[in-house]
Amino acid sequence: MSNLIQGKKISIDPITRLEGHGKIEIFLDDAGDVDKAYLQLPDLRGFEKFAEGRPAEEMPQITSRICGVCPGAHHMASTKALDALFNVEPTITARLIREVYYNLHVFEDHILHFYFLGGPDFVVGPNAPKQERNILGVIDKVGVEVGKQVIEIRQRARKLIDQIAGRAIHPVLGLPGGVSKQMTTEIRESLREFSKDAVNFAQFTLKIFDDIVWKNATYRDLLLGDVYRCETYYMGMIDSNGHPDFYDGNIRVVDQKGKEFITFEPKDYASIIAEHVEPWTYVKFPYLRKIGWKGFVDGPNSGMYRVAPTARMNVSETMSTPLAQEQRMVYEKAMGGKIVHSVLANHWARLVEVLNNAERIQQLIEHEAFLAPEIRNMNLGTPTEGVGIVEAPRGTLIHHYTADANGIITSANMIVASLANVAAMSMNIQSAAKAFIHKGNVDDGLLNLVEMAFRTYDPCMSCATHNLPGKMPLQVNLHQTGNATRSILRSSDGTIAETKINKEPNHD
Amino acid sequence: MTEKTTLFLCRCGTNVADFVDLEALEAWAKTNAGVDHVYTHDFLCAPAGKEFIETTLKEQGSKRAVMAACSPKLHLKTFEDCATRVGLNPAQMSMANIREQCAWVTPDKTQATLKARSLIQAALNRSVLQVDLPSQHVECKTDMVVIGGGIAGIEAALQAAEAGRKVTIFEKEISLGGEMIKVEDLAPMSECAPCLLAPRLSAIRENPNITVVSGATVTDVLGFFGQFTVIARKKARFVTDACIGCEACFEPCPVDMQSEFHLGMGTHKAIYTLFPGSVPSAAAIDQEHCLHFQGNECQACIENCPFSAIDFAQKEEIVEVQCGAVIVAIGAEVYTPKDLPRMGLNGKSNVFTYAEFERLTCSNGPTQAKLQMRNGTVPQSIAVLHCAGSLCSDGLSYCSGVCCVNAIMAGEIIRKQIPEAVVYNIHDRIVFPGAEAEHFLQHQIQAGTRMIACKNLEQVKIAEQANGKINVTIPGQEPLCVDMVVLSTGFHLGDKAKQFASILNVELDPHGFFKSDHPILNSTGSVLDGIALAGSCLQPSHAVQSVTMAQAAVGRALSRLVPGRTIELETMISNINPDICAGCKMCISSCPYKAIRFDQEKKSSTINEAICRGCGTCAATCPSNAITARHFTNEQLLAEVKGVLHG
Amino acid sequence: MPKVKAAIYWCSSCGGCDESIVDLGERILAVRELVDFVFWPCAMDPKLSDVEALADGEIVVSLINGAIRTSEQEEMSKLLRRKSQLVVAFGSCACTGGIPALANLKSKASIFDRSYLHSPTNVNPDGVVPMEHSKTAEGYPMELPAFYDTVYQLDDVIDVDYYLPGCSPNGDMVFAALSAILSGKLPPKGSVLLPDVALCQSCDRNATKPETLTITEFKRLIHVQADPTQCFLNQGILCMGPATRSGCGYPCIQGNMPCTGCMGPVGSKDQGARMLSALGGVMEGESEEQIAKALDGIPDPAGTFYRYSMSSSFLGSKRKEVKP
Amino acid sequence: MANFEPSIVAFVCNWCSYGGADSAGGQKLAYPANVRLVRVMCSGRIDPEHVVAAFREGADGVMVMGCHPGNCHYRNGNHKTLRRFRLFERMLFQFGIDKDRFMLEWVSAGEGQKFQEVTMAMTERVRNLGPLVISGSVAQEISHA
Repeated sequence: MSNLIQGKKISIDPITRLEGHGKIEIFLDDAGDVDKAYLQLPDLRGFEKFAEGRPAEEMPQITSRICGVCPGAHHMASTKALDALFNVEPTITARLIREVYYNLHVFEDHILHFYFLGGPDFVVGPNAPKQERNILGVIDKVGVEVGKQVIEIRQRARKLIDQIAGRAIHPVLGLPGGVSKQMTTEIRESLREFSKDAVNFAQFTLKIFDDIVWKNATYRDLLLGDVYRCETYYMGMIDSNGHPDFYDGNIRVVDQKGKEFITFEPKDYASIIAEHVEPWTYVKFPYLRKIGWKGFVDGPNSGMYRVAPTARMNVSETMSTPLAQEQRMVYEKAMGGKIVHSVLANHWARLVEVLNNAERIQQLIEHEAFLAPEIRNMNLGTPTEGVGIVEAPRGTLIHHYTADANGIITSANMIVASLANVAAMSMNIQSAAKAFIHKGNVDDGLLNLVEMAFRTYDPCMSCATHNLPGKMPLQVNLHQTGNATRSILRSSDGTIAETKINKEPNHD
Repeated sequence: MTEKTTLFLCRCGTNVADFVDLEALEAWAKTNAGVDHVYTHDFLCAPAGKEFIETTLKEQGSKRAVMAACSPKLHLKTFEDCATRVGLNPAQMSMANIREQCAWVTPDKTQATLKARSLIQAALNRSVLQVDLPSQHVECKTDMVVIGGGIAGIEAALQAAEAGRKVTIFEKEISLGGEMIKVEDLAPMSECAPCLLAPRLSAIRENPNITVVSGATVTDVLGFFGQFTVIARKKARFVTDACIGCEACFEPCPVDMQSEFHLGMGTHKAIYTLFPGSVPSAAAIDQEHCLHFQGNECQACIENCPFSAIDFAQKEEIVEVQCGAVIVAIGAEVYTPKDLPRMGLNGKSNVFTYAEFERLTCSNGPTQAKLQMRNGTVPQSIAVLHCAGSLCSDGLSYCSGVCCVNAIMAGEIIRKQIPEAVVYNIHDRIVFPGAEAEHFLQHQIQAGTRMIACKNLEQVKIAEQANGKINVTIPGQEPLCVDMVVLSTGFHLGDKAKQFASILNVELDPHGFFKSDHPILNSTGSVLDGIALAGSCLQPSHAVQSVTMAQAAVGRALSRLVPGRTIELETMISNINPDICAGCKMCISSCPYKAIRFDQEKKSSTINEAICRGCGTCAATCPSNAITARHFTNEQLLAEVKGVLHG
Repeated sequence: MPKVKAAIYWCSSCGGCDESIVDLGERILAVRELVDFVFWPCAMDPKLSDVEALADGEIVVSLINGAIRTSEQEEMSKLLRRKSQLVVAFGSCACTGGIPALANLKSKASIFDRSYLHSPTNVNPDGVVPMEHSKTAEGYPMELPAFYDTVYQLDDVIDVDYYLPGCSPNGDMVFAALSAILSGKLPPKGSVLLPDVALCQSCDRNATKPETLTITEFKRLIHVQADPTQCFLNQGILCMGPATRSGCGYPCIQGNMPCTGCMGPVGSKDQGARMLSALGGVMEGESEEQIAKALDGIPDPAGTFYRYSMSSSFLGSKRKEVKP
Repeated sequence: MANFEPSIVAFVCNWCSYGGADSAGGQKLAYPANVRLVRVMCSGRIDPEHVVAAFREGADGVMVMGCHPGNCHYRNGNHKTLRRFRLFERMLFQFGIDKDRFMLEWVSAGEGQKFQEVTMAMTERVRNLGPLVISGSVAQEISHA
């Protein structure tokens, strides 16, 4: 690689194996080392605006189209926002059905990430050739038998979701004050069988993580190392006795030391969280209003906070179910204490949650009201304003609506899980780039290690810009002032090739 | 080479030529791709014009023609006939209305010519897409259906049967007779209605051409003149035709119930007939009151019936009858002003309506014709109030025209039983036309009826006193204190009858009666060809008027429904493509004529081409565009829109 | 038999369509035997450069999902069109605009205003909004794709061979479509790879719909609890089934919620006009007041009748002069 | 837009409103040439898709006319028209098309004068609104990207 001269730019466009469209721009200083790196999300759909004028009861099915990978999260947050908007308490049966559905959804979505999207970086290895770093590579690594099991457990989960919520991609069960469909004994029977196997499968996956990732020195160093570490605030939902809960509870924020910064109720989110706008990306950057936006820096006086599995662990003490709590202690002991800053730890925390989901389903379906016919509380108040918050697989998800007396949406505001992590991702990408790019030398390891910085968050760019459509594979463009940009291409067989792109990006 | 269209431009003398530059249009047409020949003519509709059209079409061998002339409502038929004469299907002739809708309404000649051009272009665009519409004929049915079994219905049935036609009478009660059977002293000659009706009722019973369907509610009248289908729901009677009405079962029956026939002033058993000699003669069991239907084991009627005619298992049936014409004779209802406080009518005081008075003075009535007050005693003084609830702001706004003669008759009926009774008639204007009328009125006055004129009947107040006497205050006159008051009330169409009008799609006039097609020329016809109207459903009528109207209605139907004569079916009908139709059934309820049925096996809907009138509402309703409205398809209409906008 | 080169790409979408392919379960393994995904950003790492490196027409079939909202999506679609023999508009967004096309009821300015300027949580004193060409705080030049005024469907920007509507298409539909393409037994160009009949034909509740279906008032689901056995329209609850293509197996109705029309129209391009016209045919109400009261039960006709097909109707597909 | 000449398509039913137009002709009651009629048998046949097609083909205003409720030649075709197009009007507004660009009117065969009045009123209304500009066609938008 020739020695690159002053004012270089590296574009990684697009980033792959995530949900949504992303691009990374890396700018080199004179010496060819990394000066700045930015994660750019180049699209917008405008859900918040075209929600206006829609009947409130249609929002759960409209907003689930913000993300096809976690439609259940938006559907549930939206449904809870409608409960608040119409000032109606869901019946106990409705709440049970919603929680069973939602735990099923998080369970299969977490598995999708570990085995299909982010996990391959680990399971197959960060510098394995690109065409192996996907589900098929994972199957080769863990064996076809396990691969079949993975596909089968996910299919069973999605079959059950079809029966409870009509369909897995874009469910239909949520209504203000309840759900649309009553449960049957057959569904409960298959849920019993399923949750038993799910608990085993979760423990089995944790064992895989232990064998393949934790027991492998290089991965452990990455896990514990500083490259993927940044010390931000953490936010997550906790139930009344402090356990992390996906469906309901208050939101707690802890600082870098793990000390509680604030716990707030969903309706007060806007006084706690603010969003910062940059001209070069369609995504907005949420931060803690009281501390303020200080740019892409971590530390106690930067309002940046993170969500997602590690965050949920950091804000809570213990898990709500026994087996998961055991695994949490193993995780905390290994990661050195309660507060964990390593980004890659998300993979592990995510698997602890998978176990928690499976156990929660077992508990919920045994409740005697689960099969009752009272699935809706019909006395709705006149709608005014309502906030609904759930923990999406990728973190705290907020829906906030106002409506007129006729129940027509007059305004909508949504803060999406991955949104909070985008700023942190940019930091991680920048630190990874700085760690691996010297003197303008570019190698394949860089590309993947940089991508790992964002993949671990299991980011959902569609959610991030709720907003955001798909994306393109990774391609690095080296911008050299004064003449043609050199494009370093990582093609499908992993070879690196260089071509000239005559399109001269303007520098005005 | 796409088949082109021959264009004819009509000067219509000066009507078009003066306002539209036909020469320019002819020049334009010659350059128009869609036109193979264009001709201009003075009067296309005149014999010479028609001759010219036919020879031109023959010589050119044209497949279709556009006539840029006057309104299709005027001469489309004329030009269609020309087409038929040269072997072209009438659907191949289309018109551009460049006279009424262009020349006559667009003073500026250039604008008129431009508009004419666009209308012609629209017609050209459309004509290329028009397909032949095969004409279909079907033999007209000559049988008849009569709805309503009163005097008018009875007369109509007998007259039609007389001409050898099969007749079905649908009657909602359990027997024919209607309002008239309840009257014993038909004004003005006090003829006895049951006596008049008895021979006609038995004539109907004996006549093989006439079928009586009693306890029937007509739910649908489908089709059109010459091709009607009448569907009715026949209530279960629980007594078979073996019953001859011998009344052996009446006495043993343990249940008494209020009699509607006697307006609640008498009772009958749960098994009953309306009156002796009813047609059909069989009795009927009232399901609400009969103990058997409340789980009780009572078998009283079965044990006492010599003909074992009781059948508790009878079910409601659907009766469907095909016919060529329908005679509607459902009569009108007595107007009972019970919600007018000034009438003092509460069913307890000695204030009666004339209908109740008739019941009390009729031998088939509850008191075997003995006029008596609530407590059974004989009244000595009676006041008869004319226009009770009529011609007043809170009642009927019109004069029914038949109640005055009854009110005057009341005196005669009373005096026949109670010679010494004092009868007052409180009246405003007396409506009692005819040579005989004045004589009859003077006769009653001499016989003792005291006429009390009052210019403001709406102010008359009737109030029961503590002692049961009735106080009648009359503006400008001395108040009366009498034993009994009879309210001479008018007639109106009840809600059920109005609902029936919507089933028939017969319009109602502002006063709520059925509206004739034309008050003078076709008073017994309705807007719907083939559906005739007779009797009080048109306007309150004396028996004589009802009979005459019935005869007129049947006469008209017979003159047009000649056996062997055919009817042309509508050609511009819609049809459903079964491959696209998903069976969503939305077209069915949108059809005004109920011409669409759902086919259970094929799981798709089909249109009955004999009933469809071609309105096209179903084509606009079909959510998957599976229905094509012949001659007004979406493609044709779109082609016209393009023509008028870009022409 | 050499593997068929295929590509899957997502424009303005939510990822649900890609998820529906991942959802094929074991069948994904069978498909993998026949198909070599040369480009599937959601699940595989092959790159844009790989696509550009391919010869024109080397990709046998591209499944493109998502609507066209920005210039980049249009350019990517045109690139894939050039490189592919067959292009399938995959999912409702690509076929008829989908949920993103609801934005056609609003103006671009109002969308930017709500997203970046006036919202309860935006802190944006200098009124910064994303721009096609901008600079970072540190002065580095950055580019963003242009954000169109109107959301278009795929065949507005490129020639489309086949359509597979659905939001998102279920596994069976996807597998059937892929098998048809791989087997080469394909219907004429431009057709939809699904039956040309409305949902009512397959829906088991249709039998409960009487022939005399008449609706006196439309009931919203916030006011009524739906009977799980009865046809929704017969309960006065608006169901888009009659004007929506069959083939999805009506999962929403089995979840006891009415169909919202994601499979797009059948027999016409204008789903909204078809449903509106059909409802007009079966509604009760003679007087203006009765009709107004009945119509109040449909507070959002545009959003309901064109929930997924705004781009395929003339009214909803192009910017209008009046900015609501 | 004083000198703008709008094109207006009027869908009319054969029995009543088309007759109304003829009787306006018979009485020589002139009305703007902008209004061009398309005849159907019953106003119940007029489909919102036809109205949308008219707008698409360049109409600046569209009228739908039928018999007065209660007098429909086909019993109640016009009731369906009333329901359809009251709902259609509510939707037009959401699409940002001015309500005045659509008019639903009942004209009987004898009401030549009323036919003149409504067509003149409609032409005036649409003239004031100016042409229906549907900006932002694909070609136009792409070029500036």
